Amino acid sequence: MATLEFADVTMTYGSGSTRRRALLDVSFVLDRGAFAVLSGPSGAGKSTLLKLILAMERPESGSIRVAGRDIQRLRKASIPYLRRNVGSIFQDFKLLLEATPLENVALSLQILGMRHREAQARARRALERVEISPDTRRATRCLSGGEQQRVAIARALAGEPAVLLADEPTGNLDPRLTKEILELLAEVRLRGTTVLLATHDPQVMSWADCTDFLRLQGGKLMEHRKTLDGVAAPRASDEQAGPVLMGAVA
Amino acid sequence: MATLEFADVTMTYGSGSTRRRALLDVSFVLDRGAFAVLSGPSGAGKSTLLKLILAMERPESGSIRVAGRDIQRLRKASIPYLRRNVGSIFQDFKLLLEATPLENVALSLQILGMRHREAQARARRALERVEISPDTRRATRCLSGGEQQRVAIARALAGEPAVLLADEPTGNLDPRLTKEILELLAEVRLRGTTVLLATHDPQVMSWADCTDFLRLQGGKLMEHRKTLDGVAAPRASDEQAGPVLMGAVA
Amino acid sequence: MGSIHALGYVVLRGLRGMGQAPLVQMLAIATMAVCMLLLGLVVLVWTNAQGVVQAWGIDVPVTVYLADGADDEAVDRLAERIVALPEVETVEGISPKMAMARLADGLGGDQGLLEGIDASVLPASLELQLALGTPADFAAALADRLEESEVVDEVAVAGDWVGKVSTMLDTLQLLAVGAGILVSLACMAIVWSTIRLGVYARRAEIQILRLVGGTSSFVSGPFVVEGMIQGASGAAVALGLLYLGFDALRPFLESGLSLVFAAGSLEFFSPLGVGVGIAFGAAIGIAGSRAAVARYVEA
Amino acid sequence: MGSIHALGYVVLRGLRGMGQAPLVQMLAIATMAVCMLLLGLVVLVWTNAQGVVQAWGIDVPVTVYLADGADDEAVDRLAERIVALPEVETVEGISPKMAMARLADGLGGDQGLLEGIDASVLPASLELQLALGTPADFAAALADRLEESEVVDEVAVAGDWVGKVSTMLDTLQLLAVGAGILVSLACMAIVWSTIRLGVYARRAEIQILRLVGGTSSFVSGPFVVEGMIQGASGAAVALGLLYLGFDALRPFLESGLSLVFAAGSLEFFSPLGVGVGIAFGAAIGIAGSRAAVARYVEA
Ligand SMILES: Nc1ncnc2c1ncn2[C@@H]1O[C@H](COP(=O)(O)OP(=O)(O)OP(=O)(O)O)[C@@H](O)[C@H]1O
Ligand SMILES: Nc1ncnc2c1ncn2[C@@H]1O[C@H](COP(=O)(O)OP(=O)(O)OP(=O)(O)O)[C@@H](O)[C@H]1O
Ligand SMILES: [Mg+2]
Ligand SMILES: [Mg+2]
Repeated sequence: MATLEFADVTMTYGSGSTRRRALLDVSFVLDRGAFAVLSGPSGAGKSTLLKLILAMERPESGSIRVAGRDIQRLRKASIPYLRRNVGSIFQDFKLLLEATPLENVALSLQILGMRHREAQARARRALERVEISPDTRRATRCLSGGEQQRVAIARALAGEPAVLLADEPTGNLDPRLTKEILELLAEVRLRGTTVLLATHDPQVMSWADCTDFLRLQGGKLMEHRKTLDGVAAPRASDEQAGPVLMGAVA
Repeated sequence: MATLEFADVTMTYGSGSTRRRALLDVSFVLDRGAFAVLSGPSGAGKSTLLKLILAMERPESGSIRVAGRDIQRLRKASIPYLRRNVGSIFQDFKLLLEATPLENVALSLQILGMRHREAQARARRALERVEISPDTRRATRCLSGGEQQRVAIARALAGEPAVLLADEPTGNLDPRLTKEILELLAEVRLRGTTVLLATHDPQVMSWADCTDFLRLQGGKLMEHRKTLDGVAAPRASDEQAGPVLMGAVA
Repeated sequence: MGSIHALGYVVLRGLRGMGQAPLVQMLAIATMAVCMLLLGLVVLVWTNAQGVVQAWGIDVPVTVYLADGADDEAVDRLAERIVALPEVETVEGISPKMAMARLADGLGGDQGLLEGIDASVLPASLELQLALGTPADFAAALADRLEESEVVDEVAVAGDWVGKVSTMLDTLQLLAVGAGILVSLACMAIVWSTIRLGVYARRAEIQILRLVGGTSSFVSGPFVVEGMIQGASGAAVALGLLYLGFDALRPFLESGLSLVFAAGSLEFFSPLGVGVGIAFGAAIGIAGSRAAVARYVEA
Repeated sequence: MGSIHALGYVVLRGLRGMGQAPLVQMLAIATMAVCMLLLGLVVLVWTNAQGVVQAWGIDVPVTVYLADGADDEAVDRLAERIVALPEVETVEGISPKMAMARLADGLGGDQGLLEGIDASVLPASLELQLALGTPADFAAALADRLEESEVVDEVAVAGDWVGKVSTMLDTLQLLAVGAGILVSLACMAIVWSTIRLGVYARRAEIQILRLVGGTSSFVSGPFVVEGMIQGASGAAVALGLLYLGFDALRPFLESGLSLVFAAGSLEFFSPLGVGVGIAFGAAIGIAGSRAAVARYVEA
């Protein structure tokens, strides 16, 4: 069953002199419970692809279906309900910096419709899983880079979403924590969540127990490899070879 | 000649229930032209150590000397002049998101006292070195994560500072760019700049052509290894072994 | 989220948001209060001016001086004919003594001037009060007709300066309405900009809540609550200050006004008026915050 | 950075910062303008009231009514003795005719009242003008002494209502000064909070400039420039509006005032006063922005 479906999606940012094509004719399908790794060099369009799924940006052409629904057809008022089914770990975290970690996670659960008490309990468990003490009364602003990233992960996982988008979720984490997070994602996947993990870290690619391996370059999907529940280690040369023209900002 | 000197530095954040010790009795000396890698798991105190050098935080006890000057003795009005000698790549970039990349870099050069025209020319060169087009009229907010990180690197390098602090400077970059940036840092070092690079990425540690290898854990400096212009590859087990208690937020 | 649940949360969060930056809140409320004070002052002056003008505009507009030794019966008949006119409300006979007393009163303590003057030198008269809304030219026409009568010596139509002051007050009223509208608009702009700056400062928070699935009303709710409270508090503070000021100044103003006008009683807003004022503040706060938050909620 | 260089940069950046959010700037200026308008109004009313009170306070404070048939020579001697007193500025003899004319004048067009009254029924009098600043009890003491003279019938000390109005105006002046101070403080608070919110919204930018080595004056400079321009513009707009309003209302106010007071000419601020006002606005803007920015520059 397809949970996530891109059909000929093209996306352009800005207009006039700041116009910039970020994605070109991207098509792929991910099944329920898939664990996809989205790789590609800096500026390839990974974050853009994830933003489209969240309806943070609109494609220029093509169609995107999330859990069977065409998200371009969504009324504005329905977008929040789409997002409640899509957990996201953003590259820049997007945490409430003045709130505590617990508040960050519990609030997002309350938005999902959970009662205060249940939200608190679930948020605690989610934070503990990423080794953040739920009892800290510090503002999230006062956490280290990696700690903030873990709060963002906890928030995305706590809601048990149908789709989980993770944009470079371990860029600020050490190898031990990176491994643990990847294991968490694999666990989530087994509960039926479709996971889409964007990264350029070969280590993460090799550790991630993925079912699909996607490779973007210059906005084009160069590769979509299904790996039968196996490890889709990239060939190191894929990432490093040749001039990567789109790496430079035009 | 010592450019950077920590003597028994202890640092505690907050007070009361949010009190948290981040560094304990840290001492080390780095020579002019050193290239030091500062490793340690998430929450070990790496960013804190760098913040102390910039006088963004004050130590509880101990002394810190930058280029021979005790920075605790510095009058408030002198702190800007300290910072002009210390280039920094922050973990969260700290860029002016509404300004263009060129404005970001050129403005910091003008703060150093450079004339407008010279600052522009230098800023352009610095951006080109990190593969960002200086001509883009987009706000920095409209760049990808990795592109923003490269602008931050360009800003830090452009001023040719005496000390360069790099906090996880390649967390958002793909392997090819990571290697290039590390080569740039090595080059800078040969011009006499003392480089201090904080990272938990084993790949970066192994690629960095460092002279000193420092390892923090739970706020304590566990190791300071001089590597005679060689590569200080960490033993992988260093990073992953044992319970890392301080990784969890108390 | 259950909607009662959600409402509670939204209100609570609005209050907490205010608590986190009490100084900014206080300043916003103070800003509102100053604007509202201005607005309230204009409205208060206007309503009172209206009252004064009404009380005074119908006071002695037409005085019919009777001829010396006029026949009492003829005068009575004249008075009856006049009072029968629909535009005339009352007719009062003023004897020379009463006229003298009034003159003395008009001169205040400065009675020395009138010493030795016999009341009989002053003529008897009839004072007509015209109905409210009677056109100004009716009085003139009436005067012309009355002067034809034998028992009438002269008809004084509310004097020259009375007309001048009356036009002046009309113009002032117009100007006050204009000023009131301008001040209201300025108030709304200020409230809007205050809230907008507050919203702008928290735009990241708004974006985050939207990204984790908050509906636009959920996200903007706390700001709207905040705006409403700010507006209502601002209005309440303004009305309180206005009342204190009014109370302190009333005796002076009343005695000052009584020199010029017959009517001298000034009124503060009624409790209903105060309620309307506070509701108006709350409404401005809601409108301002909704407008301010809309832009960031959309993104 | 060369300091001229730096200054140019700071000013330019301040202007550019304003250009980036023109709506917010306009609102800030409008906020200022409303406050300044309020303040300007208070000052304007106060200065004019002072003028009116001065012009009027020394007008006919003491009237000495002469006894019927008083000896002219004795009256002259009395007048000389009075004018020799340091507290007395001028002494003027008023004949019954002059008194009558004045009375008619005071009653405006309502002359019918005085018809048939012979001027000789009014007493002759001396009008004394006391020097400015003469204590109120001096007039009473003088009256007592003068009444002992044979040629004097009665002494009227500026009447009852004159004293009342005078106290009232004194109190109003005090209240106006108090209100002026309160309004100034409120204005400063509003300006400060407006600028502060603006600074708060850009606190990240401030922190970044500090971290790359900007001195505190370099970083806060653009905000101070912005605050100064806002303050000066706000004051200029306020003064402009105030002038327009004043100009439109002056004829009405002057004729209204002339009913009550002898003096009737109202004055707007002098060019110097306008300059001082704009400078005051700029100063408030600078003070407000410095205070607002200080907190974030420190960090
Ligand atoms: N402003 C602050 N207030 C209170 N505690 C803080 C603050 N900043 C950091 N800490 C705490 O101090 C400890 C060290 O933080 P630091 O940012 O130095 O870690 P780090 O080594 O850079 O970690 P990471 O790799 O995750 O960035 C952490 O436990 C963190 O929670
Ligand atoms: N808001 C925007 N406006 C204009 N261009 C944008 C915007 N966001 C991204 N871009 C451009 O679109 C391209 C793709 O950006 P995207 O963020 O998707 O890259 P990415 O693959 O996530 O890169 P990274 O690994 O560096 O995060 C980049 O060249 C970027 O400069
Ligand atoms: Mg990205
Ligand atoms: Mg860190």
